[in-house]
Amino acid sequence: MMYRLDSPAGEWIDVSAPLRFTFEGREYQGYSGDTISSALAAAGVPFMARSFKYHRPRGILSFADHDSNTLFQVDGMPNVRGDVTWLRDGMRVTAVNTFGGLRHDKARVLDRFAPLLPVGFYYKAFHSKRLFPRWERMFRALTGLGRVTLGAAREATPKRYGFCDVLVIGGGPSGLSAALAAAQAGAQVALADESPRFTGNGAPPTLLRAVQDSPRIALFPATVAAGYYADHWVALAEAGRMTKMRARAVVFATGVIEQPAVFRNNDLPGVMLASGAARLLARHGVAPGRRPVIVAANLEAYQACLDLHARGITPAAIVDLRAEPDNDAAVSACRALGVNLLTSSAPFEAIRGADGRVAGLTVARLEPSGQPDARSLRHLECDAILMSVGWAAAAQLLLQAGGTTRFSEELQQFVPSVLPAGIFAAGRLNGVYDTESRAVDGRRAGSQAAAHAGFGAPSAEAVARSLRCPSHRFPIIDHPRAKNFVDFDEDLQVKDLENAAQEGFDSSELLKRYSTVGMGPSQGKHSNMNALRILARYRGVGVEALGLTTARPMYHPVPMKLLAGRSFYPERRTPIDAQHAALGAVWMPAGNWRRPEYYHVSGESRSQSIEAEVHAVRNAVGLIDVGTLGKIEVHGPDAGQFLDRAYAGRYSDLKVGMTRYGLMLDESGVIIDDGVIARVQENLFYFTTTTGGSATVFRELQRWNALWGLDCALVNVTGHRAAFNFAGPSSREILQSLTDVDLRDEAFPYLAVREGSVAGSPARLLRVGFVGELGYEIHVAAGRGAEVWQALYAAGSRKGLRPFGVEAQRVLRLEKGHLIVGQDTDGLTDPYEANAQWAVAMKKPYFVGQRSLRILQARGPRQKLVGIEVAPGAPLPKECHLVIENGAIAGRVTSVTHSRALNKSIGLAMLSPDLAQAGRDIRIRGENGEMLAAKVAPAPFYDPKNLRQKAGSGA
Amino acid sequence: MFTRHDSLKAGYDVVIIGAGGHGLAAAYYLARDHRIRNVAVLEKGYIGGGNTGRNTTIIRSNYLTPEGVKFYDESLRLWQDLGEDFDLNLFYSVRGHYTLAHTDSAMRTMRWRAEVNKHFGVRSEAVDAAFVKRGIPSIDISCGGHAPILGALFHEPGAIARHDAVAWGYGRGADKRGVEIHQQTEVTGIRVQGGRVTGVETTRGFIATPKVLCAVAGFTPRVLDMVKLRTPIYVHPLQAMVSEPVKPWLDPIIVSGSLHVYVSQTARGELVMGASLDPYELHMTRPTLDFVEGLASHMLDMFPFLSEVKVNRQWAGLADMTPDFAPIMGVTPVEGFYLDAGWGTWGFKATPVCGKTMSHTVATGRNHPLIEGFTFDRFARYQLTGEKGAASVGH
Amino acid sequence: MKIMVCPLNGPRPVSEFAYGGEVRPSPDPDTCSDTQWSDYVFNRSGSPGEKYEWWCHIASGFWFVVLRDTLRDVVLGTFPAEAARQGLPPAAGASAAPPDVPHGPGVPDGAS
Amino acid sequence: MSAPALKLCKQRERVGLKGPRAPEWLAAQGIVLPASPNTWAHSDTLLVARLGQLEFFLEATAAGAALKRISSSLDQCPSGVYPVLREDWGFLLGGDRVHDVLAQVCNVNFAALPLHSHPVIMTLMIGVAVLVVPQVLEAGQGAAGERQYRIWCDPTYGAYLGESLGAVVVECGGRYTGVS
Repeated sequence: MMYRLDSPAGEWIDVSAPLRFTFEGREYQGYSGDTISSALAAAGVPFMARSFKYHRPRGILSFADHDSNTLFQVDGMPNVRGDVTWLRDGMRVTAVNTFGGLRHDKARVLDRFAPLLPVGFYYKAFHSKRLFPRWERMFRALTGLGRVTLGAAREATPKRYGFCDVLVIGGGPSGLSAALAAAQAGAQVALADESPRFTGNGAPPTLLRAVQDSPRIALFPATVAAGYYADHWVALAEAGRMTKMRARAVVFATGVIEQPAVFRNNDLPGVMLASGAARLLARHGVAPGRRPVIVAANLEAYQACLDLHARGITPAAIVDLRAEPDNDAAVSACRALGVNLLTSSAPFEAIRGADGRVAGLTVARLEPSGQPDARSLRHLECDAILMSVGWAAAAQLLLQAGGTTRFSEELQQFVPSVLPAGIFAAGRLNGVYDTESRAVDGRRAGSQAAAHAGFGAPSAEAVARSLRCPSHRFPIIDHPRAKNFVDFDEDLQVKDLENAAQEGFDSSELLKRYSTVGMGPSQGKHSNMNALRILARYRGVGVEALGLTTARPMYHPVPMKLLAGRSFYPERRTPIDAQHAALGAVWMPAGNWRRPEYYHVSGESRSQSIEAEVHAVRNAVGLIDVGTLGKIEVHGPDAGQFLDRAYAGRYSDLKVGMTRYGLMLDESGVIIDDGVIARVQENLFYFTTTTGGSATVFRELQRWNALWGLDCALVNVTGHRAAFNFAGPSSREILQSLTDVDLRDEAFPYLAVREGSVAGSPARLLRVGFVGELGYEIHVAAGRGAEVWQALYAAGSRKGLRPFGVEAQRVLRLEKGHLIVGQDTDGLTDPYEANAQWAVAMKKPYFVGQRSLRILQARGPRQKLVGIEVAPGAPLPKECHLVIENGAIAGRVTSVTHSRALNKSIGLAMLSPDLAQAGRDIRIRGENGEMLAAKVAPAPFYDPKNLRQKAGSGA
Repeated sequence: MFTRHDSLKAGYDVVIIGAGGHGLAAAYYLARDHRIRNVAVLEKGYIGGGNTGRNTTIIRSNYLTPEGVKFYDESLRLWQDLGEDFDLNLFYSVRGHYTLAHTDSAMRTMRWRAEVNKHFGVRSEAVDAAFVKRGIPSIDISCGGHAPILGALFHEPGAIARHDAVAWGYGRGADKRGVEIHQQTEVTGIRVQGGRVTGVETTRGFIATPKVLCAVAGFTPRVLDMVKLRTPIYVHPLQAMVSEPVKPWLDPIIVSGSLHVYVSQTARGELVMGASLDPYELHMTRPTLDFVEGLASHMLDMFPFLSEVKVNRQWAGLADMTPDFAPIMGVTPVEGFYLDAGWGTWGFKATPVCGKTMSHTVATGRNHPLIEGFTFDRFARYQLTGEKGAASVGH
Repeated sequence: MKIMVCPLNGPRPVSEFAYGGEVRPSPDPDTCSDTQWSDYVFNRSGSPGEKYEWWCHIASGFWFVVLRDTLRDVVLGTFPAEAARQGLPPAAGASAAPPDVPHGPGVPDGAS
Repeated sequence: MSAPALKLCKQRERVGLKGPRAPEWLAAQGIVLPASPNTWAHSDTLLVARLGQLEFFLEATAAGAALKRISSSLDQCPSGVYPVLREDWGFLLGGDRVHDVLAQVCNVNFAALPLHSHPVIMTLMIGVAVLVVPQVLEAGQGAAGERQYRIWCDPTYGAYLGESLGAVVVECGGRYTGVS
């Protein structure tokens, strides 16, 4: 039974600052400086968790960040790691994954069914189609660990980029020495250490202080290096933020992770790793028990024994798997203490006491085979079992960095073999164990890293790897009644892994996937090594022959809030944004722009407002912000030729002062964009692209310009120019009052472009007909946009002007039968299918898509874009409703609306060519499957001769 | 579950390259339905170690083109009975599938897909935001104000399954019927004489065979080089990540094109999350930080309460991409060389129907009717199958 | 994040760049066959290797050519965009159009 | 020691030009050109930033005729010199925690820039293309030796960049003096 020693209670805690908290509803007291687990241990709480699968009672195993048996639900937060989470006053802590509480967890019966639930049992049962759903509901209720609190608010934490010359990961003797050596060489160093408090993990205090005092070393305490990414980029997960550290060189001093011995009931509360017990003792003054037994296979076990004795705890026995303990002073010191030392002995079974905690250990003699002699059992009374049988390299990050490892039989540990440029390893990870050597090895790695980063000369100081073997080659004891756990996250026993191998899952990757060993929250930190040993024994090969499974981020799981940081969403606003808002704009997203869908007028419904906007354009004047269109200038003698190649039409022969529609294709002949191209001067063209296409189209044009080497230059003024379409019968008259440009038809005909001033600002005017009325696109510098808009609005509002939005524009253009690229075309539509061949000049020497169009002409259209009229009285179909012919899909409606001006429902449809003749009756499958009658009709529907947009001065 | 074969035979009636779901499914149906059992499946790594073991296990048939919808619908039909066929629980779990629309053009595409789906009897509906909120009460319908959800394509039969188990089931079934599965056996060359396949070179020696099926997602171009064939296939990595187990709270499968997220919760309680392809060609499965950053951020837009939920692991697979987002399947200009490729990011759901159709194609030497839209020669004919057509240009 | 050394802007994370695909010689559209043209339009050399690629530094709109090993994601060199027109030395694994394809000038008649 | 501060300075006059003959033409106007791409120079009352080889960005740093002269003569500039409309929003970011702010919004290591070479940085800042010119204040310009950053972006991203940067600045204990 664990308990708190009298003061000095431990170097981390402050007994003058008690903290109250509850666990499973009961109140406890800990101290400032306690973690959740240490406080519970000090309070003598028998067990803290239920296991994932069998719901067996569990306590502290490793007291490190990777102990999956001490995950808690804390104040609504799931899977909080009790080992490393500071205790706070008033904390409400419960166990995860219990039903009816930790002690009376209803699911604990599963432990008794364990024999019926072998590895992969769920693959072999409950899969009748009929029964599975019911079984699955039950299963989903049982699984998972902590509970998320639905509706909890998002926590936005900062994220930042960091830079250093040398990043050192690990704050033990080797890491500190590496950091100091690199700093002394002149490098800027970052040192990350994951333990909750930065104490040097056994390094001499002088070294620790030197590091803390060094101006060149930035310390990242309580920081997990979560993942290594290309070019020495490491994600550092700190308490409240993530730093994305870019280094020139990285030193991995990540050390080793203690491994459990595998024997029956090795998961009972009270059975734990000796290193964990040592941390509890030193930091928090918590004793593992009054009469612990130490299961030993290395020298550390004997040091642990001495440390315990120094705090007044004398172990009942040391059970050493080896025939001969190390020839070391620590061993003789333990002997001198009279501690019962059993060699060639193995823990056979931990005995559960009445209170569920460990009450004893049966010990068996080990036969030369390395397996226990079940006839030679002896019983030891104890209240704790501390395991000190070996270590596994914390090589995950090193492997992520592209390093390779080999298995050292001498050390029974994977050690680095080949390291990529700029990657260095030091300390126990590198197979160097005793404290002085670790410091030396750290200095070596630090100076080499600094040299790689361009500071100083690399040290040649070499240090031999450990001579003694710190890890046992097979600390795994078979037991007829099993319950000898290899993976504590997943409740996997020795036989589970053997069965999996037997079924053919006999490579390390397949074994992992089938048995799920190493897939739990602790990522196999306690289980992969022993699993490999078991598989190697089964296959009769060495561990080296099997190799490790791929190591992937995260090293420890990282909260999504740290990875997400604040989300930044670039949003573009035209210079008229404020005016739109003031006019009651209802916004819709358009790429990363926001555009007025329509302007809400009180007392009007959405459709009434849209109709009124349309009506204003048709009968008076309307004003729309088209500033989101891509706006590009191409300057230079070859500008015309450039556009001839980039667009399907011909522009080199365009008269100065005139515009022409532009259709852009890709090399396969598919329509990707369109716009209006104006020749402003002999050597200056100004043109627009679609809103969605502007960025990509401009980038592609830049590439073509670089590739073709023509004498011209591109300028993207999309954001630097405001643009409006001022359209309607009275647009000319109103605009004339604001501009010095002569708007008379003879001076400024349809499709012409002029430059002049509008409302006192220099402007480009394009007389275009997208909405099918007399109208002018007015392009001015962004900074002047607002005032010009205001002037037009003021002048117009006396004459019935309405600002109009995207929806009204869609109606207007549809009445004119104009297509929208991406709505009326799809990812495969060519100009012939879109009825846009009139915009293609095949006779040009070359344009993008031309060669494919020749092939497509021969292939013939697979579909045709046509106008349609819905039969009078029929309900309005929706866009993308299908056209059905003889029970088969024969096309789809791409655009549809009810036109008040025409008093009928019109639209565009992509039809199979055989249906695409004017007057052809078609049937559209409507919202509820009913068939709606419609017919193919010639577009434009409204003002077919385009007289209105061409209207002369008299009009 | 699988037999270890110490040696290769001198020849086989059919050699299948790739012991992933597709290759093993083809072997299974060749042996079961076509009685062709002298078959070797060659795998350079281990069974199901490629995209079969790396995907996010989403199964659906809500495609856009008639070819696609019919094909995947047949696949779904096969999925239903797979567990019983195999006597193996695949955790085939029908959860319902939402493809969220955040723009009106996306909404239009959802309706298009829904209409085509319904035409072929596939249960899909274009639904509004209120429906989405009812189906996923915990979702932030405004997505943090960044990309409000306007509606969705709801696909009731959308399901997930235990991905590895699918390969194991097909593998065991094929193994039982005499098919030889050889792991750690890499194909290094393919012998072609007079335009027809005569055998394959492997790291364990030459094997004579008149028929080779290539089912090696992510490695297709390398195998095609061995028979000197060119296709549009290009390879980008696709990444995914998984959270720690939490008590199941998310029932349906959620996909958002605008936020580049797809997510479902496994029977173990893990959230399995994916995003869009990596932006450039690469033939290694290294993870990137940008990926987890972006995905986590978009996850929190939809589900802000996941702030404290931890990401446990990230990984990547290699995806064969095609210009029209449809696969390339069936016979090729090289007689006896059959292709099952171009699976991009959607190959898992097609595993059973690919096994069915490719086994038929290999056995008869003629393309199965269901794959006519996916033929090798469609690009030369400019007859693409526009699954990409669903990806309208934004406005 | 991968670092790319931009000839104009120096070393920047790859996220500052847009990938423009492989630099591929176009056959002469006027003399090549339909088959040759469709091969150029659709087919790719999808196998890993050292390839010339288009990359654009987004913030400066600067296009350039990168020789990259697509198996290991290692940049082997960068070149000015003009090199794509003037011709690049052959690279292992780069897209080669099938034999006997007449190659186009890549520039319009009359342009330098 | 001063808290970080973000100031919007929209109103300053600026012009841009590019083209094969832009350098010689500018020189002919008596403008001192930055020698190499992506560097800046001071000329009269002008900040002259060279963007790549053949493009220039000029901003009036103080009242003066210089910029007016350039922009007016740009109207009838010869072939090979092309005007570039620059309606950018400009920001001024300074204060001693300025690098804490920048580290949260941009991947460029500004603290390590060699200022003596007058670098001009084109990069992405929280997703927006920006032009950045770092400067050191001389004595009399406030805290001598303190770094300041001029940041320009497309005007349609101005509001977003200002608000987002401003939020970070405020979190770092500074203030954002918005639209001036």
